[in-house]
Amino acid sequence: MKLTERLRSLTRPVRSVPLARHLLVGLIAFLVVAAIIGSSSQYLQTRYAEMAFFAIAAGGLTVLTGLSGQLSLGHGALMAVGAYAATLVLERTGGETLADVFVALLVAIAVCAVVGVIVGVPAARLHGPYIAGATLTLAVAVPRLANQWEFLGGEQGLQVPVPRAAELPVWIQDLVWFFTAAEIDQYSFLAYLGWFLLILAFVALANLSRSRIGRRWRAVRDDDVSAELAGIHLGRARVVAFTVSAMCAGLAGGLMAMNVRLTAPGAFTITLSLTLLAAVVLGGLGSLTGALIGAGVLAFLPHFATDLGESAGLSATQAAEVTPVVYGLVLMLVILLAPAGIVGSLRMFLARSSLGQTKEKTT
Amino acid sequence: MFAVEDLSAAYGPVKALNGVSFTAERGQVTAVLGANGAGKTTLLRTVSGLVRSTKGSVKLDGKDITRTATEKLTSYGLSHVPEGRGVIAELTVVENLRLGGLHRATGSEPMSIERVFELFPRLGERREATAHMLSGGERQMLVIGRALMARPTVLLLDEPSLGLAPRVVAQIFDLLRGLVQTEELTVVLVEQNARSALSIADHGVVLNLGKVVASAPAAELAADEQLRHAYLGF
Amino acid sequence: MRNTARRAVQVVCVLTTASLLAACGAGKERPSEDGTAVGVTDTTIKIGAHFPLTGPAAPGYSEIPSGHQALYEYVNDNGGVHGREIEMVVKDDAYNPTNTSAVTNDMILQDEIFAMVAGLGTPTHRAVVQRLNDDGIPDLFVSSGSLQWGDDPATSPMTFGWQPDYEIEGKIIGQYVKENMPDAKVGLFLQDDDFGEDGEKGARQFLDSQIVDVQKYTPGGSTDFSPQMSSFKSKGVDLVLGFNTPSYTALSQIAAQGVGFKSKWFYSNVGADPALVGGLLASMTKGKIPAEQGVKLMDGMMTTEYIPGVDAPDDEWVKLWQKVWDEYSKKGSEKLTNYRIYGMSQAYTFVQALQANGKDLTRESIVETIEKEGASFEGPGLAPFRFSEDSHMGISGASVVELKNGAAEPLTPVLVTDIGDAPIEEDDSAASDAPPASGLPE
Amino acid sequence: MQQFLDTTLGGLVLGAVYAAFALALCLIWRSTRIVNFAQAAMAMVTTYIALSLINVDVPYWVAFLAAIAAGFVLGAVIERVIIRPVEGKAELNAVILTLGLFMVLHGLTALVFGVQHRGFPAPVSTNAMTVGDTSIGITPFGILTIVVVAVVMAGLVVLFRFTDLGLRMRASAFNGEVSRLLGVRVGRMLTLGWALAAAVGAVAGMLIAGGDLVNPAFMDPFVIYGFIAAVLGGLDSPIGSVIGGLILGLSLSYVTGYVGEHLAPLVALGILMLVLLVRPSGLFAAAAARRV
Repeated sequence: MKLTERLRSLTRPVRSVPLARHLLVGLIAFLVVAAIIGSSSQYLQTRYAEMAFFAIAAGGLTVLTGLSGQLSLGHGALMAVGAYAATLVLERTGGETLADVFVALLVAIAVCAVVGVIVGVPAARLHGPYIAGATLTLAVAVPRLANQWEFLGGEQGLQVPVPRAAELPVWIQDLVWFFTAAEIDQYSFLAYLGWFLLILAFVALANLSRSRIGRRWRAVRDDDVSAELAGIHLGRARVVAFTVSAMCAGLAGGLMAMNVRLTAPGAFTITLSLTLLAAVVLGGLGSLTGALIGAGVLAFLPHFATDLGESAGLSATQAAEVTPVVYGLVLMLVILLAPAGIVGSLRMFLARSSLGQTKEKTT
Repeated sequence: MFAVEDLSAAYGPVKALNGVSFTAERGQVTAVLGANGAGKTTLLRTVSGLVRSTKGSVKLDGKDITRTATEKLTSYGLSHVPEGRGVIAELTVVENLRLGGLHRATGSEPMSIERVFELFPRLGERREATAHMLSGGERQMLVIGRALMARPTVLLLDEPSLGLAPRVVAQIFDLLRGLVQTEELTVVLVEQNARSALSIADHGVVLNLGKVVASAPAAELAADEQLRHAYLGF
Repeated sequence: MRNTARRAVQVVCVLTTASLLAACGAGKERPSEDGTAVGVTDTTIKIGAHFPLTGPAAPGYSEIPSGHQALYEYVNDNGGVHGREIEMVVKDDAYNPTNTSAVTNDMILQDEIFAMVAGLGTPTHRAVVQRLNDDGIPDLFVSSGSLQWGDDPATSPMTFGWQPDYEIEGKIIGQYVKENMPDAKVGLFLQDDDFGEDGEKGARQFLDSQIVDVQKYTPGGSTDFSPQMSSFKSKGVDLVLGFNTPSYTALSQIAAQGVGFKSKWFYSNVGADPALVGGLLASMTKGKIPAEQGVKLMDGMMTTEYIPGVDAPDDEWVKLWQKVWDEYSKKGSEKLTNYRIYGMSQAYTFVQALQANGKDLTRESIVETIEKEGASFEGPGLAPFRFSEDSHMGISGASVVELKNGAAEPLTPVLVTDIGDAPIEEDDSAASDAPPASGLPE
Repeated sequence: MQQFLDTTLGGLVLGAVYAAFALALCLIWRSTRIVNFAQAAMAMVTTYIALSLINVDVPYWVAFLAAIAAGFVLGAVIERVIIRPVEGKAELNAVILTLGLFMVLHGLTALVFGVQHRGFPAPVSTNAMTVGDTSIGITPFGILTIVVVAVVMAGLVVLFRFTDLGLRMRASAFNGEVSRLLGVRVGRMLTLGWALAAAVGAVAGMLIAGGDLVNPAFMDPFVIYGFIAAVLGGLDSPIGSVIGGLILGLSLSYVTGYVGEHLAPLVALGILMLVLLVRPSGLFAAAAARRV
């Protein structure tokens, strides 16, 4: 008891500053993740990498929808913008080194920030079905721009150069070898990279949502009129939320390009935007943990469902249709039965039972 | 005869009506009075099934209509007249009236729209106007006229004077008084404007915090200074 | 602290769940590699391919893998190749390059295929060529006539074409039109990718001055081609050259009728199957013409031919395919089609390559074998392959045909050429090859 | 000139179908304040039902009626079972719900009918008509399309303006509580509204499919184009929806004909944003501007 108290007092500085606390959790999480990635097959590593970029996009979307109350069905389009931006940079730099990769991703984020403002300003004035319809149109329209300009590669898209393992800095290769006793290769590299950035992004988002900005978003979501009366500039708060969210989508798009190794309009369908929404709704609007769970489902469910469908005697093509049905059912059932999503419902359940406990104690 | 017995209703944990009983006689105006939040509107909404009652009953000529679906009440001859905002703003005057006549008291003769226009000549002048273009007084005439189209025997009126100029209120109450006699109506008049209401009512019921605190002939209530000060605000 | 701990626990929980989920279906151990290549054991060879089983390119093309599978089963039942049975994994990419990338990833990492054989489509396969070559996976007999499979073996050493490329097809068509219809005003109807581009390149060698309009379409985009056909009509086009997939042949015909555009039509082999397109056309018209009579709707259209098809039932090769199909088609009710013949012809070439390679099979050895011996493979192709160390291009020629009642009537002998300025020559030598009596390559 | 005429005629036909579709969205919006993002998928389902009938040699027009009936039933069932619980709740819920429905219907159709493209016949010729020697860019089927949409519109006008049923439906849509007090069975009217809308959507689906290839995604463009057409005319105004549909059809036809098909969605987005930001209640809404 004494010892734990001393420990607590020692760690107080870390715990009392949210950023430090989040970073600490992030670091621990990354070590755990790295251990898992290092010991997985190449196939699983690609799945983890996919989960990472879905989670980043879903995290951004959940901040937008869950915290500031705006809906976006256009995040597929924003991912497309990020993917094309990153691809164009990688094409020029060759994409061989780690620096190339980070430059490409930073450009993707920056471009999406700009696009986020451009889209966010009009979107801030819309609500409900109108913003849904407008962003859905965006999701359809933006990828088609690839057919307009030759340098975007048209329908067949652009090949994405990916860094070869040998080009990575030696210290990274050594570090990976030290921790996992396995050589880093393209697949594990993308998984490490994805999860590193995912954790970084989530720490940033978690911090943001605890900050003044996050509180403003919630105020705007819960009651825009009183938020406005309290001196919050509604439009500005919404545009900031949209931009942050767009930056996440941009990062996710950049990572997606590297994983898919091709950036083509066919990747950014309405279905992509809708499945992102499904991930966010499934996890619970506004919860980053929920976004992570949702992304896990996105990365693993299609393969699982397809296998299930095939073993149930469906042809391969029909089995592939099981997944969207599941996503759709998830959206509907969550709205009808558990509007708070998985994490939200769990939290309510826990809150109720802990409330019960405290009552018992006091009486 | 229209009777409410021991009626109770609640919004979540908050009791809005607590054992309300009173009767309203045919050919009479019964005023239900009380301050804002006393439960007057809840009373009407509970009677017409918009709010679920937790206890008690509502009887119309001895028949229990407590849990009857809202949509069926007009066929029993009971019309609930929401306050003036209850016009359907997007429909025209004629359409509002036509709508009122679609679901009449069972066995009753249809009432012609022209008859309503005789009662409320002002509406006749604006027959093709959409309701959102009407003034407050005109809207009030429209909801009353619309209710009459269903040939009711019991008319529940919710705050007909709300937001109207005193002159218009007087005009509408006069009309109402006249209707009670010609159509043999039972009128339950929920009003915050107690003074005007008591001037045309035969009987008065005073509500406070969901309970009946007084029930007496209108003249008696109007004369009770203490009651007036405590609950009726004049 | 509670918050922190809870968060950490949450993260760990999520990861554990994810790994468990993954363990359910995905996480297979890599097989031990003792001397043989990935995907090859003493008794099996596992290959894979991506096909559009769904989407706008699926009509027709989705039948190709069934041809492959029928022939492999025939081979397997006759003792396999050097004692090994061939197993083929087919994945649907819906003709969407992003899907191709994803399913190829799965085939490499999850199914662990030895080689990609007959992956279909220009835009689709283009998405994975680099990946396959990077990983040293043989990428054989791509089901597409794009140049990029074969014109640069230095960059893509593992990739081989199979059918005549679109450039030589364009050249052969171009020369024919120039010689026989010198006054025609030509409109090009192109798929908006390398497919259309390569075809245009070949055709322009001969027709540059005759082409008056170029219209393109995006696969998976709008299916209403009235604007394109209106443009042809307004420019006075009287001969359309189409480098497009079969559904789009049908859609362009419907749209042309819709805007009242009349013309002579010349479709690339890829999009000109009379049975399929005729069937689609029949089902889209008023009062539904029976599908069998749909082929008549294609009468007078021109195209090219480089392997014998169902319209030549007496051809020795077609007899073989018919026999194999009757015996091994999974759904007995389905008929032999040109697409299934295409698949079987391709599969035949692959079996030939495996035979020629001998018992010691590695990813490198199969490539070497095709480079050295591929040019002399005798098969159903009307013209020989061009395989060598310097070229991975497939069949070297075709003949121009006109469709009449579903059958192809030759307008020229087999014309053989190569990309670039190579001259076009008549050469019927490979057209007379007959299959061995066993039906198995020797 | 010839091309302009052809493009215009093509745009009118397309616009007529958008109009029908926007009308369906408008019917649902008016009755339940919900934008039904699953409308296109519902129409796709009914079209497949018709196609299955046609493929077993049921006459075209019987299949056409069957599609309408199927739409009617489908709309009613969906309203009763799925939509009823979220009516009057946060608008985000309804949006997500209908999007989920969109995905489910899409996937189920693919599972049941397969995903391959199939030809869909037209009841009349799809060849261009000729005036004298020159052919003009409209087909008998195009004319039929315009006529059918006009008939549907006229039918709805008659229903809403001149019948008691229409009056009840309108009243329920505008003010459910008051309508109930007047004896209107509001629940039934809302169900009927969805059923009618789905039936109109089914008609639109049949008109789009005729003489074309269908697959489970063939109605997808209508998710956005129908919405835009409806918003263009003001979601509340049936007449507005029709005009919005025609404007959109013509605009997109010109863009496709003269600029490029790939820019059509972008132009549509531009039109939508312009309308939403400049005249949020639509070009033809009679009521005062509502918040969007």
